[in-house]
Order: sequence, then C-alpha cells, then structure tokens
Amino acid sequence: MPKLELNGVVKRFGERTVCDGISLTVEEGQMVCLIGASGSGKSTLLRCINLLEPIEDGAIYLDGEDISIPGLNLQSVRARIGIVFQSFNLFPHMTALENVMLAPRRVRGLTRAELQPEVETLFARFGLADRMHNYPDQLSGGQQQRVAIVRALAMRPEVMLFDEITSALDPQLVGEVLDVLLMLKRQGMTMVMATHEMGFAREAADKVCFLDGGRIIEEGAPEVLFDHPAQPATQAFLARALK
Amino acid sequence: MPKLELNGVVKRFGERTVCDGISLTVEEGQMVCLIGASGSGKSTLLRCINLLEPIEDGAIYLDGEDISIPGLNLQSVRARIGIVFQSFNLFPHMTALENVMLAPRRVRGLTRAELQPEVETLFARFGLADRMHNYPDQLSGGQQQRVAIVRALAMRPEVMLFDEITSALDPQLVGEVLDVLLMLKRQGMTMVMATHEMGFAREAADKVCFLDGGRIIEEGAPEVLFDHPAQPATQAFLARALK
Amino acid sequence: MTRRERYEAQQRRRSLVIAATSTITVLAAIYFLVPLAPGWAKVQQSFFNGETLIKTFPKLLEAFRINVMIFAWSAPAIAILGLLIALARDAKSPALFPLRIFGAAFTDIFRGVPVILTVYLIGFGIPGLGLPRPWNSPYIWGTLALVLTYSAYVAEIFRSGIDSVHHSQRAAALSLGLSERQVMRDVVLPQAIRNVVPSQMNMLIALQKDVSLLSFIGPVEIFRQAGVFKSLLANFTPYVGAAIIFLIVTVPATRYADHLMARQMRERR
Amino acid sequence: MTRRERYEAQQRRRSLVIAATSTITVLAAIYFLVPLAPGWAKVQQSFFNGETLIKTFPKLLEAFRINVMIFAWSAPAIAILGLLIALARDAKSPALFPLRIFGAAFTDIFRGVPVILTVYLIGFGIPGLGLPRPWNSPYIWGTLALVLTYSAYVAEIFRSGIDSVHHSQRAAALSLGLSERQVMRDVVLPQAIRNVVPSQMNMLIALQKDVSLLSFIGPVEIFRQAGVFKSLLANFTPYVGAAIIFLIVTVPATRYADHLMARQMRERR
Amino acid sequence: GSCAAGKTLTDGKFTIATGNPAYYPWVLDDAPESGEGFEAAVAYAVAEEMGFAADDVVWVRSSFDEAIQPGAKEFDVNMQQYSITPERDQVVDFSAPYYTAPMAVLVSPNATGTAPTLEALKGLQWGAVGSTTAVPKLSSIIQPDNDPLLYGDNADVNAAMSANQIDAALFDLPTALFLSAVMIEGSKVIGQFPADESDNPDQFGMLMEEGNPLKSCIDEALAALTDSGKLAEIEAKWLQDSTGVPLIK
Ligand SMILES: Nc1ncnc2c1ncn2[C@@H]1O[C@H](COP(=O)(O)OP(=O)(O)OP(=O)(O)O)[C@@H](O)[C@H]1O
Ligand SMILES: Nc1ncnc2c1ncn2[C@@H]1O[C@H](COP(=O)(O)OP(=O)(O)OP(=O)(O)O)[C@@H](O)[C@H]1O
Ligand SMILES: [Mg+2]
Ligand SMILES: [Mg+2]
Repeated sequence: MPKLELNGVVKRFGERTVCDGISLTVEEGQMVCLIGASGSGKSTLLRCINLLEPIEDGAIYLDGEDISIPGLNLQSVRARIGIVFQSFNLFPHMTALENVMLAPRRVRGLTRAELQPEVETLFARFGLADRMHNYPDQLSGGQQQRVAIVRALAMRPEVMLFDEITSALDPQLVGEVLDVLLMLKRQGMTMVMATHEMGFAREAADKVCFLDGGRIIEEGAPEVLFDHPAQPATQAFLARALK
Repeated sequence: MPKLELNGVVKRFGERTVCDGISLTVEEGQMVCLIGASGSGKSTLLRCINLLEPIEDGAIYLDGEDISIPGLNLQSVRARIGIVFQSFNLFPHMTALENVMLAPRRVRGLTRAELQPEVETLFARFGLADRMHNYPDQLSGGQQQRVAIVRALAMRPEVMLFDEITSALDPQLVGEVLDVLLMLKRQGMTMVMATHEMGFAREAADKVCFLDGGRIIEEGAPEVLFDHPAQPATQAFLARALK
Repeated sequence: MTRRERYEAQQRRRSLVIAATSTITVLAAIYFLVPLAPGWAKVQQSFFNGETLIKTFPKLLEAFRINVMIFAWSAPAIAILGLLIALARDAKSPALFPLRIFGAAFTDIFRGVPVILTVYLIGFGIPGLGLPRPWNSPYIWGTLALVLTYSAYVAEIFRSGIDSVHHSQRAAALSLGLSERQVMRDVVLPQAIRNVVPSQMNMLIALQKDVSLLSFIGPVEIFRQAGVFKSLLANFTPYVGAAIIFLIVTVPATRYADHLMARQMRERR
Repeated sequence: MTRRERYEAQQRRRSLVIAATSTITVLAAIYFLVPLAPGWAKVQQSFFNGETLIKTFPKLLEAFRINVMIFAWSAPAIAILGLLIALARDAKSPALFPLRIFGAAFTDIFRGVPVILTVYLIGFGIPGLGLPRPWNSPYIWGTLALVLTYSAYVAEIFRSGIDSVHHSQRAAALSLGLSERQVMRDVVLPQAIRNVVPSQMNMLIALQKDVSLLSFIGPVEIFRQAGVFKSLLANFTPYVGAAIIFLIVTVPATRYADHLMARQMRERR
Repeated sequence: GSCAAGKTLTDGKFTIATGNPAYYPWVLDDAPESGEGFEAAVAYAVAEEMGFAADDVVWVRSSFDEAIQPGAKEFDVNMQQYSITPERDQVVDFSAPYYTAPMAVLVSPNATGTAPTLEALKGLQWGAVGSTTAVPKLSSIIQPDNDPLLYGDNADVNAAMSANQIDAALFDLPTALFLSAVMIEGSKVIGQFPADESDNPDQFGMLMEEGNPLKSCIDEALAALTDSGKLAEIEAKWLQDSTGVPLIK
C-alpha cells in the first residue's frame, strides 16, 4: 500500500484550473520531487495534499485511507503531514522558539520543558542555536526559512511536504539543509518536495514528476527523466534548466 | 570617478553590528556580486546603499556625491537606485500593473497611457503578459518575484540592487532573468547583487565580494576569488558551496 | 456536481434547518412566555403602544431631518480632521515632533473630556463670548464640538490602521523614490483604511446617534422630539419609534458595507 | 558620537524649540485675547468658577466611585461577550451558519438601537415585568444594557482585527495540525488584538464615559451629580470638575497603553 | 393615620419623591426636609392632614423617567410640578391639583422691549424646557415663526439666553419670576397667560403609581386643606404675588 496516493486531483480557483487531474503515488520512505515552471501548480498541489485547499474532484489517500472526504477531521490528518511553505509564514508575534514549540505543545500535549532538549537539538542542527529567542522580523531570510523547517519537523510528521525550501538559503546552507533531508530520508521519512534544485532532485529523489499547466506530464526515476525525457515539454524545460 | 563608493559603512541594530566597516567601489556599468553565508549582512548592506537604513558611521557616494549626509533629500537619490527585495514586498492592494506604474507615474510624472507601451514590453520580457491584472495574492512566488523586478526597472534607475532575486524562480526562469540582467549590463546598468548563484556570479560579475560577519573579507575578479581564494573563511565557504 | 459541492450543499441545508428551528424556538418562547409575566401589560403599554407610535412617528421622522443634516456635514469633516490628526501623530521625522505632540494632546483631551462638556463649552461658551446672531447658532458650534470629539476617536482608529501595515511596505515604496507623502497616500493609507473599515463603521453608527447630543444646546432632533413626547405622554414608545428609524437607516448601510468588504476579500485572495 | 547621531540630536533640539515657541505663542494668544471678548467675564463665571469647583468637587469624586464600580464589572463582560460575538461572526464552516447570522443580528440591533432606548427598555422594561426587589435593581439591568450595546461595537473591532491577519498565517497554523480553535487562540487572536488595541482603547474610554447613561434609570453617578449641581447652581463648572476627574484617569492610561504599544513595536522590528 | 394605614410603601411612613435637584421656590435650598418652599410645605401639610408626624415623612429623589416607569415605584407620591394631562393620567395616577400655574414669558435682556401681545411674541426666537407642558403650549398658543429650541433644564435655558441664542422662554409663572429675579441678569417677565386660557389649564398634581389606593386619602387631605384656606396660605407665603405681571393678549 502506498503511503500517499493522489487520484485525479482537480483544483480550481474560480475559472482557472490549477491542478488538472493529478495522480501520483508515493511509497513509504520515498522522496518525490516535483519540478516544473513557475506557475505550473507545484505549491498548490502541496497545499491540496495538506488539505489546506479543498479539492474540486479526485481523491487523496494517506495509508490507504481517503483523507479528502469532505467533513473529515482535518486536524488529525494535518498533524501527520508537515509542510514548509515557500514564504515561511512564521508567526510574527512569537520568537523562533515559540514558533517551533506551539504545535507540539498544543497537539502533542507536551510541556515546554519536555520539548526543550528535542527542540534545541533541532535548532542546533540547523545552525540556529543563537537565534532561538529572536522574532521572525529580526532574522535574515535564510534564518526564517530554517526556522520554518524546524517548526514542521518538531511535529514529527509521517510525511513532509517541502515547497522550495532552499530558495532563500545560501549555497552552504542549501548543502546543509539538503543533508538534513537526506538524513530524514534515511530515517524513513516520506517526502514530497517542490524544487528547482535539479542537482538535488537527481541525487536524492526516488521519483521526479514534471508538472506543466497543472498536469503531471512525465514522471519517473531521476536518471530516466533527466537523461531521457520522453516528452518535448520536459525536454525543453530541462534543456533550459540544466544549461 | 566610481559610480558608487562605500567608505567604512557601519550599521548596527541595537547592540548587534551587522555591517562592520564596509568599503566597496563599484564602477559605472560594473556588476558586483555579494556572496556570503546567511546572516552575513548582504541584505542589510543593500538596504543601507538605498538609504532605507540610516548608517551609523562611514559614507556612501553616488557619482562622487555623498548621499549618506544626514538630512539629504532621500527621495531623489532613491529614484536613481532601484532595489528588488528578497521578499518581493509587492503592494497587495494593487494589481501587478498598478504596482509597476505607481512610481513612474508619481515620480517621473507620466500618465498611464504614456507608460503603457514601455511597461507592457517589460511584462512581456519577463513572461508576465497575462498576469498584469492579477493581485499579488493571486500570483505564484516566481511571478511575484518577477513583478518586483519589473517594478524596480520601470523607474529606469542608474544603479540596481538585487537581493537574491532568483531565489523564488524555477531554473528556467532563473536562466531567463539572468539573461535579462546580462542584457541590462550590456546596456551599461551598474548593478550590485546579493546572490547564491555562484555560477552566475562567476560568469557575469566584474567583481565578487565575500562577506562574513558584516565585513568584506575578500574581494576580486571572479576568476581570482573563486579559483584562488586567499582567506581560509572564503576557502571554506566556497568549498561547501561549490561542492 | 463534485463530491465536495454536494457535501457543502448538504451542510448548508442542515445548518439552515438548525438555524430556522432554533430561531423559531427562541422567538416563540419569547412570544409566548413574556406575556405571562405579571407586569407585561404595563410594560407593553409603556414601551410598545401602537397608538402612541402611530401618533408620534410622523413628527419623529420630521425631526430626523435635522439629524441627517448635521450628520451629513459633520461626517466628512470628522473623516478629514481625524485623518490629519492621525498623520500628525504618525509623523516620523524629528523635525515634526511638535506635530506629534499636538496630535497626542488633541486626542487625549477630546477623547478624555466628556462630550457633554465639549458640547456645552463650545456650544454655549463660545457664542457666550459675544458673537452676533447668525454666528452664535448652536448648530455651528454644536457641530464643531461633535467634530472635535469624534475626530479624536477616528484619528486613533486611522493610526491603528497605519500601524497595521507592515513596515516592509513603506520600505518598498520609499525605495522606488516616492516621497513620504506619496508613500502614505498611495501605499500605506489604502491598506490602512481597508483594515479599519469595520471600526470606522462603528464610529459612523455611533456618530449618527450622537448627533442627538446637540439637543443639549437647543436643536430639536429626533431624540429630543422623542423625549418631549415621552414627557407629554408619560410613555417610552416614542423612543422605540426613534430606534426603528435608526435601524432602518443603519442596518442596510452596515449590511451593504459588509457585503462590499467581503467581496473585496474574495477578489483579493 | 557619529555624524548621524549629531544630526539627529540637532534636529531634535531644533524641533523642541519650535514646539516650545509655537505652543507658548498659541497659549499666550488664548490667554491674552480671549479675556478681551465682551462676554468673557460671564463665560468664565459659567464654566470656570473656582469657588463652585471647590465646592462641588468632593461630591463629584464620591459619585465617581459608582462609575468606577460599574465600569469595573462591565468592561470585562464586554470584552468577553464582544470577543464571542466576533468569533461567532467569523465562523467559517457552513455548519456554523446560524452562529454567523446570530452574530450579525446582534451587532446590527445593538449598534443600531440608540443606547438610551436599550437602557430604558432593559433597565425599566425587564424589572417592570414584575421582578421582586433585589432583582429589579437598575444597576443590574442597566449594566446589562451597557454590556449588550458595547459588545456589539467591540465585536466589530475584534472582527476587523481578525480579518487583518493574513490568511497565510491561518494556513501555516492549520498545517501544523492545530484545531481551528487553537489557531484562533494562539495565532490569529494575539495578532488581531495587537492590531486593534488603539480602537479598543477608544471603546474603553467611551465606555468609561457612557457609564453615565445609567443615570437615566436612577443611579447618581458623577454625571448626574454634575448635572444636579449645574441645575442647582445654574453653572457649568461642575462638568469641568467631572472632566478633570475623567482626564486624570484616562490620560495616564492612554499614555501608558501607547508606551507599551510603541515598545512592543520597537522590540519586534 | 387611619385612611393611609397599610397603603404606604413602608407602614407608618409617608414616602415623597421630589426632583434631583429640587428648585426654588418649590423647595428651598434643595432641602425638602426643612419644609420650606411651596411644595415642601404642601407636602408636610398633606402628611399632617393624613395623620403622619413630620418625622414619618421620608424624602427620596426621582427623575421624571423613574416616575413613569412601568412596575414598582420607590415612592408613595412624587411632587415636582407635574402638570396633570389626560395622557399621563392613563399611565399614572394624579391627586387633585394643589396649584394652578399660569404660563409666563421670560425674555432676554435684548428683548425686554417686546410688547406682551401674541403678534409680537411670534417673531422671537423661543426656547423651553423639553420635558414640560410649555412645549405644547408654545406650539398651540404662540405658534412662533422659527422652530423653538428645547433644553433639558432651566439652567440650560438660562445659558442659551446668556449666549443670546434665544430671546424668550416659556415657564410656569413662579419659575419665570424666580429666574428673572435671581438667575438671568437683565431678563424680564413680560407677561403671563391667564390660567384658564385653554381647556386644560396647567394644574400641578401629586403623581402616584396607577391604581394606588392612597389617592383617595390624599385627595381628601387636599380638599380639607383647600377648604380650611391652609393651601392658599402656603401659596401666599412661598409664591410671589403675580398680580404685577400683565396678561398677554
Ligand atoms: N488564490 C489564487 N487565485 C487565483 N489564482 C491562483 C491562486 N493561487 C495560485 N494561483 C495561480 O495558480 C497557478 C499555480 O500557482 P502555484 O503557486 O501553485 O505555482 P508554482 O508551481 O508553485 O510556481 P512557483 O515555482 O513560482 O512557486 C499560478 O498561475 C497562479 O497564478
Ligand atoms: N531589524 C533587525 N534587528 C535585529 N537584527 C537584525 C535585523 N535585521 C537583520 N538583523 C540581523 O542582521 C544579520 C544580517 O541580516 P541580513 O538580512 O543582512 O543577512 P543576509 O546576508 O541577507 O542573509 P540571507 O542570505 O539569509 O538573506 C542577521 O544576523 C540578522 O539576524
Ligand atoms: Mg510555488
Ligand atoms: Mg538576505
């Protein structure tokens, strides 16, 4: 049974169809990378998987269970799926530490003290040990991005969705963050990632999906897709991207 | 006479010194890239050059004129220096087109009709022709980033500052946007860019500055700096970044 | 119809049923139980007397013209003065420090002093200094008192709206070469005002009713008229008549404003 | 001292001089010119009569205790009820549609109906239904009327604050698995409330003064007391005394709130 | 007292409400307990007539609104120059009148030359206290050219006159005489309307809760006071001689 399965997911904003019948299977422990031009619907798809956007049609299964049934208890599903947004969306009225601790305290029911060691380790691993008590406004873009990652990981989700999380990082940190993802992968985390880092996608992904105009035009193992793209659109995109 | 010159610029936030005596010369038509770890002060330095942050000490010269004198008419200086922010900062209550037209209308005193052809060309060049009438909230991250670039260019500045402007773009667009920058460079635009795109820095920059802890540790032509870094810190950073 | 639409339609139907039954139950309870109270006949006689209502309504409506008139000329004055005070309080440059102080003093004083005193002091006091007949009118000076008081409240709301716009918006606009004034006008204020529409609606509705404070210094507006009837007839029903007139004006206005706001939100996101 | 600090210090000095001279000029003009007006002696006698002030002040202060008392128990009730109504109006799920309707009706009615009527209707009407002695107290029912009216206003302000929090904040919080309630409590409300502090300050100050409306149904609070003195002495000075008492309370409170807000802003950015 | 036994709010006590404040010449120095002033004196006389000792008279304060509120009242009778009108009588009960008040015209210092004729009065800017029967009198008898301005109490009328916002105001004669003599410098009472000018002259009665059984006792007492000449005596003592004020034609 796949960990996560999408079946003909359709999402519209008014007249505009942003996801146009997307089907996708993600096995337990797999890392799937979504690539595609800006506006092709990667972010929207991730938001749909996390049930932040109700879908118009199709279905989404987590561990074989349909989580897109209207009226489902969204909360328990969302706690199992973490997401890191392209635009961070940190809570501006809380320090980095409070941002990270909020959800574990509320949902996992732990106290600050219980969380402290775990969270401090996370902060340290992302090079944020001395920024825990800063407010988001006092952090650089890269620092905010890393806090957002830590915040999602602190919930110990089963599936993680990443939306171009390395875009605000310097190359050094990109390397470090990608290392963390590889480590998560080794630990068996199931991950879906929208990314422009073709190098990383090739190195780490188990499957790469190329989105265009709200559809998955082509998918496959990275070696296959990157080296022998079948579709002309994919070929054109990769030609430019890898130039 | 250099187009832009910084002389011992110091910027503090409270106790924290973020720019710690930065001196830098940018000749007319040059493209200078700032590289360095997250939090090293790149964004802050760009904000200081654009006079968005008052500096504690040192001076900034544009065409040989001290533009950091307290009490100077900031407005006329800023109109000559464009900046594109890491976090876009589009005006949410205006469509993309209105975002772009606002400053030229107000500062350059043109009417919408007069601006229309020029602005439409810009939108088209950035692949945004069909997004002109959308509000920022309705645009993808990459689309917002490009609107922000168009907005700054529409003021026809003499110097452009770019703060990691390719971070939200897909690789294809990164290529396109960097092409635009190269074209701007050919047209003689003076540019300072904070970037993590080492490839682009190497290819396009006339000078690369490596920032660490608010200081320029090392600067030089890209071939020199990338291939023969003198400082250990630079060596370490590049080792990781180019890995 | 997709699965989701079906579900939402069903949810909506169900909640409408709940809404209808609960509303009807409550209203029915009030309708049947309240008249059982021992004093109901008297209360009804005092507050809901149809005959009195019919008799007094036309005159109340006539008096309401004065409210409308005073409202019509004080509301724009309040909006403008309130905005100016908010801008003064928000002046950033150290050279404009006196303006800031003035703005703060203005809001402190005119919010802090009870409206009645302001109305008396300006409405009786200034004419009492010896102004000749057309210029000592309670309409002029009473309106001024109202404008000063309300401007202080409105200014604070505008200021909160201005503060709620993220500073990066200012930075972005300044960086384009806009002057502080243009930044305020084109970038900050439109967002600020949109954020405070509901609070300002509050003020508008409160103002509409506080126009009645002018009656302390003479003008016979709807409230004074209702009060005269109350005294004469020893019956509170005329106030109910006044309330009906107010509701007829304010409810559609607020519904419409809400509708506009909601549409704007929907378009935007 | 850096060049910039020198410049700013100089700017500040200059503006202080300007502020001081302009303030002194204006005050001096008022001080010297107003008494030249023909009616000044009478106006002074009517509004600024030292003797009357001294005579009436102690009793005003005593009556003010009632205001403080009513204020103290109605303000928290208003905050809570207002917040609940705002939340009801903001309920997103279609199943909570009835709540939304109820919230809208509540705000429409209690904002639209003049406070005086609400005070009369609840303060006289409900006891008039036949409640026995301790339960027909105008303090209880008058306070209820005040609470209902002010909650409607306060709810609208809270709602505007909630709307001013960007929807991406809700999305981020929901994505972490927080329930709608937790999102509201931990993420949206703290930001919303901070955005509307000035508007709510407005309400607090207005409430403090509107406690006086209860005097319509009996309680002799500071305003009624001042009114009694005014009627008795045909002199408006007691109102000035009341205003002084109000200012002594509100000005430090608003200054302090402003100070807290400013500090919070400075810390944050 | 035998008649009132068991009918008062508190047994053995007679609770009388007056205004807050109570004005001269109706009550002296806002202190009805002294029995000084017309209404205070009448109150004690009535109480005595009903068999209450002076010590058994309890004074409370009330506004007009409290007097007409539905439900239980805090007083046995309420005395503050309430004019008896048929409309009010439907909601509350009135005693027999204890005073018949002519309406009088008080003019500001600028208008003291106005002739006491309806014709001349029409052209003035009028004011009155909004809660009194002066308002209907004004619109039915004088019918001024400009809309009158209405106020909350005598002090406000006084202030408006000082600010030259009104030329004339309508009061009951004793109040008008008091205001012109003491409160508004230079003002003058230029005329009074005959007390029986219209079908319902302004008569002051004590106000009671609708259906109050005390009414008959009080009416009895008032009748006795009228018969014995005591009421006229009190009136002569506290209310100025009004014969000097010309009648308005
Ligand atoms: N709320 C909305 N209303 C209308 N259109 C929207 C909305 N949100 C997104 N879109 C549109 O949907 C399309 C897909 O957007 P999405 O953010 O998913 O793209 P993306 O693939 O993540 O792009 P990028 O790489 O630039 O982040 C875009 O064309 C965008 O304009
Ligand atoms: N307003 C502020 N108050 C306090 N500290 C700040 C403030 N703004 C920035 N900083 C700090 O200044 C340092 C430099 O920030 P800056 O944004 O310039 O970094 P950067 O080099 O652009 O990093 P990145 O590549 O992540 O964008 C960071 O450590 C940041 O935490
Ligand atoms: Mg995206
Ligand atoms: Mg940066």
